[in-house]
Amino acid sequence: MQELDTAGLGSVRVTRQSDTVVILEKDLATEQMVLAMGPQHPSTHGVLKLECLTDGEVITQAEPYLGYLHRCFEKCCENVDYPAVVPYTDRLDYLAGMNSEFAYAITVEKLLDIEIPRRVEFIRVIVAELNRIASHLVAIGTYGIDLGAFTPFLFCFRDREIILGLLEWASGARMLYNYIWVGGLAYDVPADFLKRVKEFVDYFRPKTVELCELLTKNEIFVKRTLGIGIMPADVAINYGWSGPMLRGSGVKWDLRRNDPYSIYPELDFKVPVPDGKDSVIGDCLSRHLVRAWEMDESLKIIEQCIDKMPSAEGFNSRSAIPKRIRPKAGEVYGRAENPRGELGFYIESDGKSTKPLRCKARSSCFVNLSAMKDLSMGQLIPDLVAIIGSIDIVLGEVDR
Amino acid sequence: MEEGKVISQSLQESAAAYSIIHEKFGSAISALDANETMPFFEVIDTSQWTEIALFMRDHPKLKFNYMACLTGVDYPAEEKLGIICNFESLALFNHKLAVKVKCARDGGSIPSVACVWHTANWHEREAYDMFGMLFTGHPELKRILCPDDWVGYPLRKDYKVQDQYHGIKVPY
Amino acid sequence: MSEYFGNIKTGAVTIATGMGITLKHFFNAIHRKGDAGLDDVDYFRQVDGLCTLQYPREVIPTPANARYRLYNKIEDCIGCGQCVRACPISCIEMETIKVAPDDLAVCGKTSDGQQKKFWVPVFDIDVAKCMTCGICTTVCPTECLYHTPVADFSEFDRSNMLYHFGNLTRLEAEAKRRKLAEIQAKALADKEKKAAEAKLEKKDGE
Amino acid sequence: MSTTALSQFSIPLLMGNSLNAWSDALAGFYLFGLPLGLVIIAAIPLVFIALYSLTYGVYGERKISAFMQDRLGPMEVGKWGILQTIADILKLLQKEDIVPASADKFLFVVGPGILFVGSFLAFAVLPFSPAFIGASLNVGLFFAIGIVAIEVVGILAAGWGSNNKWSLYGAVRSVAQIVSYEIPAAIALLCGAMMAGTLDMQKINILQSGSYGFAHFFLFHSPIAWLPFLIYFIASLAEVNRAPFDIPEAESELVAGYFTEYTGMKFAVIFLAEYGSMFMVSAIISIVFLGGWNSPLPNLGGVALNDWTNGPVWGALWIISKGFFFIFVQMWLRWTLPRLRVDQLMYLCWKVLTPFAFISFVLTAIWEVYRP
Repeated sequence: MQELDTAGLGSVRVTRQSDTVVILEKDLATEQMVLAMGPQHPSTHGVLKLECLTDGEVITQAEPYLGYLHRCFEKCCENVDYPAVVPYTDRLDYLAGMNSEFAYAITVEKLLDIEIPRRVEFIRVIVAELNRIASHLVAIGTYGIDLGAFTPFLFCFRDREIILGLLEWASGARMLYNYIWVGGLAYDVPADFLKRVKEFVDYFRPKTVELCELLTKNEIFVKRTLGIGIMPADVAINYGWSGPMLRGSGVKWDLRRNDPYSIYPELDFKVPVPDGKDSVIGDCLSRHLVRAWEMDESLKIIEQCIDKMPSAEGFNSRSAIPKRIRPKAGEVYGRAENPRGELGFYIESDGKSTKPLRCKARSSCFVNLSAMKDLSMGQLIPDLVAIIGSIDIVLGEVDR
Repeated sequence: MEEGKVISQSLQESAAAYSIIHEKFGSAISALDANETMPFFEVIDTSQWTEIALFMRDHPKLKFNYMACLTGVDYPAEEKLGIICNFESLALFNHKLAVKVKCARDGGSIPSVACVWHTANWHEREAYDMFGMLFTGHPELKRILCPDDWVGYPLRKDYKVQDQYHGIKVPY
Repeated sequence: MSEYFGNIKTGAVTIATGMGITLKHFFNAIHRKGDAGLDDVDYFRQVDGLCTLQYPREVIPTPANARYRLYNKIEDCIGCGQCVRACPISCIEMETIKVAPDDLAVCGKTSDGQQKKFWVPVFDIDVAKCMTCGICTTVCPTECLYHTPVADFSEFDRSNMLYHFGNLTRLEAEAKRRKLAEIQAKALADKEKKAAEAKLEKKDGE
Repeated sequence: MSTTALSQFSIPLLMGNSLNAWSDALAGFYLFGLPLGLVIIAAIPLVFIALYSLTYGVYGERKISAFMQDRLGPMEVGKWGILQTIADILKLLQKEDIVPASADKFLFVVGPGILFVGSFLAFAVLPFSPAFIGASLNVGLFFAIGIVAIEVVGILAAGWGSNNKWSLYGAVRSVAQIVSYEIPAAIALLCGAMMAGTLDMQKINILQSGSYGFAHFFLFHSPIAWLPFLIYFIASLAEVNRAPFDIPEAESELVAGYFTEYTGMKFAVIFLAEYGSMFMVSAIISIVFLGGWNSPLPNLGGVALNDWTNGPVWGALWIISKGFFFIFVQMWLRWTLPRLRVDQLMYLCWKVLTPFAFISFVLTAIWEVYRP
């Protein structure tokens, strides 16, 4: 990407087209003002602080400050047994606890090298995809709020509520599940669960269409997001972006496809990437669209899983769980596709202890957010809000 | 079964990628630890780390364009701190490699690769924040998750939490 | 120019569509969603309409396996202390006193017939700290520790969040402790006496 | 046109003579040389609107938004939460009135006052019924357009005086927005004034009466009247800072814009002013284009619906319900649409609304001259 020297230009407002920087406005410089956005700002999605240097409404530089929600997850992990890390992983990305647990579980299982019953895998995928939908609903809904549309947010939360109810029914908790354990599941799903999930899929399909009509297709929404915060593919990769962010930049990269885990290779689903017709590739609208499309794909995955689900006869969800989890000495880097991107766990075991020697969570939001400084240069404050919203950060995962 | 095959295939590719790096840098890097879970090699001559990184990123047969993760690690037994970087070639090749770089525990420094992969910028800041190794050439090496005036490096194995922070009792 | 008018047109059309949707919801406000739980067969037949509930009076039913308030059925607790060790945030505090041999019958058995060998004078759960992960309940050998579906147990005073489950009062515990100490002292004395006798016998033997 | 229209309309039809006389008498009431009577007359609609703002405005907004979002809205205070707003006002009254230490105290205090006065002054010239108008100015419409601009001063004072960067942004955005949107709004209203041939609000209403009810309204008077009507409606949204043009207070960008620092009663006053202006612009649009206090019902042969539903009390009912309808539309829009960006707002004003306003102005003029 072309670096832009703003020193001699005074105030500039720029936009990016593929990999060149285009200057929209210049020589309108006023006195620069430091604007502290957050940590109690309504649209920083939690406790992020952005220290912006502004020139009028144009942001010349934005420096993110993190750590307001830091609780040293990694130190906590070093002090508890392997299974007891799972509830902590819920609290990383608290909007997608199942996915975080899933990533941790497959990482430790890779280190332990154990075989998982097939039904467990199917249930894992169902709950993870349900949680992905719930998470994307929050992302889309709050994005609406960031841009001033309040109603889609509540429609999203109405449907998310049903998903949380389903997951509560399965796992016993609404957000912090501790359901996917290393080597299995806490419980099998209730008897009618799959039927109800199927009904949910039927119920939810028209709702996504309505949401699309209300928000995604709205001209004001499109105008607010189209061509804003463009991130070219190569820069996105260099920044380590993953998940819908990377796909929004047009890179067809989904860990469920490209580094398959669990039963994803058996399932038929698309990896949606923007084609540049409805949106500029890499802009906020692309990222939003990818999330909206992914919800449909997740619904497809759930339907397939329900159809292919092995019977519950003689099934014990804890049958493969080792009595005492003490992996052989070694290191592993395992990862899963979270709603926000690649959640990786680096785990080092000394082979003696039942506690991990080192457990590092590679948080997708943390990495995605690191591009903030670059993305926000020369944008207007409303666009900055749109960009933060499209990155869809969860501070629980950023600060860990 | 099939899954196992896929892994070993990618391990072969990783070994091939390693041999390209080894050809160029020879004794500056250690032998490949070809385990199934995370094949890695260690950079012995840490001063060459940035060059190795650039080579890994730009070599047409390597193209490690994606840094998945950078983990700081404390090795109290060896009196060392280290980082572990997981690389892969996103959407181009199938190989994956991890690289370990170590430095002295007290006042040790590692060359920064933030100029090679933007991902490393914040991750190196985090490693510095948590372990206290320096990254030479980093654009702005300061704490990221802990407050600027925090004492100590929390993820070191011998870390003792401070009692008071601006008059607030720290240990819970 | 056509782009200009096209923009105005799409703007008007999409705004009208959106307004149609909200108006539909506005008129649909005569319906209200019921409060049946997800385990109800008719759940998805009742979700149309206003979906909020007026909380203290109408509650979303929690499923039977929901994990909320931690509860210990102390009659079944054998005082093994596994939960204390398993808890990642140490919210359980436990003290045990070994049951004197003649008290075993008083102490009783668990509901599945296991003899309890410990008094549990202190079994305190700080539910304010508890993160409802359920790890303690899975390690519990007698399944006496479990989460109940009671979700709302807020208190005005944080000290009320400390739940006491111990099966002895402080005085009783003191008595048991003293008794145990006596028995132990006696046993120790007996042992020493025996040892001394044995020594003596040994000496005598020589 | 105007003379003929007036001549066919006789004053006794309005049935409000006694009330008119009463208000005239009151208007002539002076105490120590002060026009106390006029003040009282001006205060009556003000009190009414204030009451409306408290009860219907806030409560209605909350309920309407709730129903559109599948929620219940306020339910606890009174049956269906009908007393919720009163409880809110009681709460706001008790709140500590904080003036930030580094604020410009004078501006900070005077800002909400100017805002309030600005939005309620226009009520003086609104004809609430054939018999009731605070001040029957012959330039009533002009006054109404002009007086709205005072609000800008209040907003700027509040935003600047708060000494908060977010407030400043809000204030500056608001000034730019309101001043810009004055232009299409005024031109659109001029179309109406042109159709009437007068700027007197009461006369504009009278000109729209007739036995065919709604068919006499200016909106249906000429084939292009819908255009200024629409333009004024959109511009009025921007003038009262309502969504999708609520960028001065944009809660997700500027926290709360120019009233970020306000608490307690000052905050309530700003809110009141907002709901007051909402009703004011709604009333203006219904007066100029939808016949104001005239009944929309036509006389159908022997069933003289129009005659039965006209008169001072009916008139008040009609204008208030028309106003409420437009408030409903404003709320409806607010809870449907995202917010525009500042530059898009200006684009809409200068590149869409203003040219179309000019076009409609010219077309209306042509229509009025060469009307068949």
